[in-house]
Amino acid sequence: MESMFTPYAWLIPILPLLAFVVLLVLGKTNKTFGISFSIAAIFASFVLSLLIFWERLADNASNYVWDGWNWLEIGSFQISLGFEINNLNAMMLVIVTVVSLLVHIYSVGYMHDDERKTTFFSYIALFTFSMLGLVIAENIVQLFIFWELVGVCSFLLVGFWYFKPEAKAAAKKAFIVTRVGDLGFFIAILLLFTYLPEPSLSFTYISQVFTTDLVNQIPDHIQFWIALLIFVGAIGKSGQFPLHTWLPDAMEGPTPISALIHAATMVAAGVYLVARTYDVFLAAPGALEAVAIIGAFTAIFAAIIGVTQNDIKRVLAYSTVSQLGYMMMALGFGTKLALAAAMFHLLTHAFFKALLFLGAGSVIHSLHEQDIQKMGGAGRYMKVTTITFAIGALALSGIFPLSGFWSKDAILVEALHYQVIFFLVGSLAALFTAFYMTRLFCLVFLGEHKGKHKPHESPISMTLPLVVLAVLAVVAGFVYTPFIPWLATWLTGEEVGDHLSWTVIFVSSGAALAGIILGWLFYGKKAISADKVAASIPWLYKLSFNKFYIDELYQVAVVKPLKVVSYLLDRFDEYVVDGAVRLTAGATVWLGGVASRLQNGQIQLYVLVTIFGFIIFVLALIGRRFW
Amino acid sequence: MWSAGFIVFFVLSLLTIAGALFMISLNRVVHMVLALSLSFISIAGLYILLDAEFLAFVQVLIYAGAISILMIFGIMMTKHSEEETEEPKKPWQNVLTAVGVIGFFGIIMYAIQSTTIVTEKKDFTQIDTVKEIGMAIFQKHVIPFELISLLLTVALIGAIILAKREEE
Amino acid sequence: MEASLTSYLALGAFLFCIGLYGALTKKNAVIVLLCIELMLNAANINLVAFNKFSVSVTQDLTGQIFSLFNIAIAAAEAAVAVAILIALYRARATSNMYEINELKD
Amino acid sequence: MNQLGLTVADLATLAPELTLLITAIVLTLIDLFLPENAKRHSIAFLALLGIATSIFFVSQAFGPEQVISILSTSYRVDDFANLMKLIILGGTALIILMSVGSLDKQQVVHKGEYYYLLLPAAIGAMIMVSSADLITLFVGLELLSITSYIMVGMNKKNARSAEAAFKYIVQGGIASAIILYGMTFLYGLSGSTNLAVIRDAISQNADAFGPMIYLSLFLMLAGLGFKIAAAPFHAWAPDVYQGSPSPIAAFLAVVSKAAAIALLFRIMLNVFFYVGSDTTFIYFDAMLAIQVLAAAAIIIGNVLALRQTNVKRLLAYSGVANAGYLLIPISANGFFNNFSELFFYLVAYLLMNIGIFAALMIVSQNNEDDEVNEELSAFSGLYYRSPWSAVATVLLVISLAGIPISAGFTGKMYILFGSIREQDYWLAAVMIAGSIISFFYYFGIIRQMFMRSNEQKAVFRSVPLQVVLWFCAILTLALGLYPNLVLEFVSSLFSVPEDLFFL
Repeated sequence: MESMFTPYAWLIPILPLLAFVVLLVLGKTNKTFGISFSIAAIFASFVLSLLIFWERLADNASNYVWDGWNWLEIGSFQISLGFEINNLNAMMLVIVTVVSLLVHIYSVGYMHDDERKTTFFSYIALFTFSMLGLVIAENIVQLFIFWELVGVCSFLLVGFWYFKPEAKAAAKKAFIVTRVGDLGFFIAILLLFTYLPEPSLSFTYISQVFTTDLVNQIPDHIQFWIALLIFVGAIGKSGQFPLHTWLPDAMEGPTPISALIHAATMVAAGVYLVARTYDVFLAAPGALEAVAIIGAFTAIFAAIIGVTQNDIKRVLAYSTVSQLGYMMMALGFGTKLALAAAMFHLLTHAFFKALLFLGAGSVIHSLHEQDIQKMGGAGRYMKVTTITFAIGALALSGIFPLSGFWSKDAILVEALHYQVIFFLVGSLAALFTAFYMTRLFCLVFLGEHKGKHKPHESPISMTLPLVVLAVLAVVAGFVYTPFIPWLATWLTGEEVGDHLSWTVIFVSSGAALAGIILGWLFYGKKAISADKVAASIPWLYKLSFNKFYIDELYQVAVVKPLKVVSYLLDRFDEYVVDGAVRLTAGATVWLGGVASRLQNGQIQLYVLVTIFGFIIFVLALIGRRFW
Repeated sequence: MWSAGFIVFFVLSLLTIAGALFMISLNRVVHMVLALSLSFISIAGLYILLDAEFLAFVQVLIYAGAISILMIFGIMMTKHSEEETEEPKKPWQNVLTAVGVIGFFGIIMYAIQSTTIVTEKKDFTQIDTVKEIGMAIFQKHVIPFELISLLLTVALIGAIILAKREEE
Repeated sequence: MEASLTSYLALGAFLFCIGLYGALTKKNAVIVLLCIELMLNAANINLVAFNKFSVSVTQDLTGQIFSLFNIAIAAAEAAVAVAILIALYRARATSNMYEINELKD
Repeated sequence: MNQLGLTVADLATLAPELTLLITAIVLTLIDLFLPENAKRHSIAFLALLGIATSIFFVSQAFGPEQVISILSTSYRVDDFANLMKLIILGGTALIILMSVGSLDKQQVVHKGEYYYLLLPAAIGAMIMVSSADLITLFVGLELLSITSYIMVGMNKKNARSAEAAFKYIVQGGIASAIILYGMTFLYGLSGSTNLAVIRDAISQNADAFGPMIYLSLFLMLAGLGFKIAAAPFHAWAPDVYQGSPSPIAAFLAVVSKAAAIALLFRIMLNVFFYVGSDTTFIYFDAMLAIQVLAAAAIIIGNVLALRQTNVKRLLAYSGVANAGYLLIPISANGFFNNFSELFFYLVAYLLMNIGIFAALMIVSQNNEDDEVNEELSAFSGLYYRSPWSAVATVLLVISLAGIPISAGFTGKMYILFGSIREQDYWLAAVMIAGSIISFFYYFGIIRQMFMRSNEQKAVFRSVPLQVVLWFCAILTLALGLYPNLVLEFVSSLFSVPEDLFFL
């Protein structure tokens, strides 16, 4: 099929950029126009993405590459700015634009009373531009450029409410911690620059090298380091252990941002990066193993922490970390199918996690409260939010037939094929996931209303995106089921056989159900009057009669240990991971202090330092000739 | 046997060093300037020894004359009567400085001693050095020469505007 | 025995270092300026000595000319420095090196 | 017989400098005849006109078929010099423009002198980049330095200005003496002040001359390291920048540094290039020395900048770090890119630094009173006080921090890839670490602008300042997006054998 729209793919990021400029210029004077323009622009991007996606659906659509913008020449190396469209990033384009569009619409309601809302919209327009640029980047340097821009936008948006000290600190932390990852990524680029046989850094060429004999020109350990360092970049961006600490803190930003950046798109960039350079990883089994292990560890680790968090957004944040760990784990399995499964989970997760965040935003908007212990009974007043949130929670928990079920299933099938331990970890994480989501849902929506504000349903601009996302969260799973693995075929370009595994379906469904039941027993049941239940349903009465018994058992056997583990993990985060960062920073500052003491305003001391510098300099350089 | 030239060199360099050392160790500022003038004049003598008569002349005029006088002016204009004595307020810094400068000196001397340059002692008695210098300045070095004129003008203007008292 | 190139160079090095030492330790700002002049003089001794004991065979006087330029530059620098010192003295009433330290970290 | 040795044709090759000289003289006279209390804007604009004419003459000299070299290379017109002169003249022009709107606020009493003293400084810098003779080089250097000393002290109502000037002249004088002392050995070893003759002489006798070559090399490196404020020879910079009028601080940070870097580049690659033999690797040691210097500057500059609350001191330390980045191309072994790396980063550095100084002048003063606040807090809430200035400032800070898409990022990446190609991995690592540290303090400025809104004080409105700010900001962005704008220009002019080496 003739590509009609694909050559215009560059418009997809440019339109939000245009919106950014318009907002910048007109934002102050004409707020409504600026925001409308911004939404129109992102809508146009969305439509174009859909059209391109539709074009890609045709069989044998070849990858489209344009690299006409000759950016920088370094010796014989040529780095261009351009774009590439393939199935993988066509899908990403749709995800990013649709979530971004919905978040734009949602923000109209959510940020309605904020006087800096045009600033807010200009930031998210800039973010959307950067993210889309990242997705269609033609070479790895270009991807890095947008990667950094995305980080800057995240910094700005997390710190949007700069007057809150926590927001400021969180913004700084988000920026700094991800920089550590970026550094790894950058070194990987430098290694590629040094070791690639020919002077090109385009993805096409990289994958060509790593899939053919050319790879033998690169030493084995270098291949390993390239893959591993790319993964370090992904760790930073996707909030994997041990660089995940910024993500929960980043929840200080406005909620639509959490939905857009810290749930659906930017954090997925790490997963996308690994998928984009998958051929490099396939050439380095050691690195792949690291990906799988870190992913699995993050998945279970974050899920456990999520159980005891009390801030609604932090629960979701740890959940995001955990789910991203899932995707990473899948990528680590090193098969094309696993790649497809990871990307599939990225797709479904984008929808239901954005839904959950927006739903949480709706609750926060209504209750002016983020502590779930102080909430309750919101379900009665906010019907749409409650139902959509429930759908999201069920999808995340992996309940048949919602999208999360299928994508988790796809990953767990691969895990079972790979190594059983990963399958078990995945299932356990699924159990915890279902548990904390149930806990969250029960505490927020069920029970008695505790707050001062009387809850009210959010405006249509906020509920509409919820509904759309809920629909997507329900149906998105059907693109890749064990029976019709269409997505996998399309993404990998290989015919995918039947991968139905009843074991997986039973175990994962069982885990999810167990998590929900346990959660309900503990957090939901309290909401139901025991007497009333006892009177109406005899078998429930019996259950209720024994509730203290179960409670106690549960407290001793499950909750207490879990709380201890969770607490310990949390401390580990705070003292070990964050501590390492603080130590580095402290050492730098200390060094500065020492050097600064020489800067005491005395000219003669300055010159003396110079003379000693000179002597040391000379002795070191000449002296080494004699050793 | 020491030649006459060497004796003269010896005496002159002794005077030069003595002047410099006195400058370092004397207490009264005016004495320091005078000690250093002695150094400058002895250096002029060394120039004569090196067949650079014109330079010696300029040295006396500019260094021993103009610059020393300028410095004395500087002292007179910035001097309080009470702070005549110079006590080392920072002994540790002076010691460190001494160590540093001796190290520096060591490096220089090492380089000078261990480099073998085959040189030829040139005889300038046959040529009119003043004329040769003039010719060279106006032919080969006319650009730096013109720049020097600019530099002196700039310094003149600068010195005036910096030292001038501003009326409020 | 004749005075060799090395003796002149050594003299230059010695003067240079004395100048440096003085510039780094003297309390009076004017003396510091004078010490810098001494350092320039040391360089000039080198130049003139190198001009006399030259590796090149031509009878050129480049070293002496270089020294001449340096003397002119030194004079200009000294004038500007003294002017700055006077301005500073007006503002602060001090010419003590140790007290010129208001700008610092 | 031509007594002067300088023909009329030679004067034509000197046209850029002569234009400035004549302009300076004319301005002196105009200043003399202008009434005492008249505004000196006309002088500034005439000075700009002179610089424009000079740029025109420089552009006429682009790509000479044969390098013009007069008076036994005391003056050379090659494209290395021409390109550097563009930087010097462009920088000086921007600084004059910056000064026009703000000089009243800077408490500079002698406005006429202020403007026409900048021109000799520029001449000195141009001579430094355009000469291959030690005498001329040194005189040019001193012309630039002495003029700078004067200009630093021109803020006569402020005692700090005098202190800064005094500190600068004492340390600068010592540095000059050290450079001169180093130069004398080069003269002694070759009997000539001509760089080409020196190179021939010392490369033929590298073994015998070894120690003295080293001595001269290190002395000159120390002295020039001082002039470009590379650590550990940097201590003067923060104090002097803080005390001097802001445009002059920008001049020191950009034009002086560029000229001294160019001088170092020329001397290193001409005189010391491949000097040495199997037993004495003088050249390699020289390159290593520069690399060590670069690394020290990057680390010390960035680390010390972290602690600063005064913007000028912060920029001084950032300038130290940038001197380190600029030294890296000089030390690279391959000669295919290193001039364009250097030149591109110099252009980027010029734009972002002058721009940020303009931004500082906009926020540090205000129209109502004479209060000057040069602390970081001057930027606080700028986005709400003057959103446009804030946007431009963000562009500049992004570039300074080396975040894409900006000239600073492209320039740093270009240098970094260059050093990777030369396999100087440790240097690349230092550079990356340095730029990460630099994020912290640059983001301090951004935080102030966006994340604080304590005061509603209006910013200082001045059209020339805004022009400079936006000019720099937009060009920074443009060069980040399309670096070939500069790089193709350089590669179309610059040729290694003719412009870099005197073959």
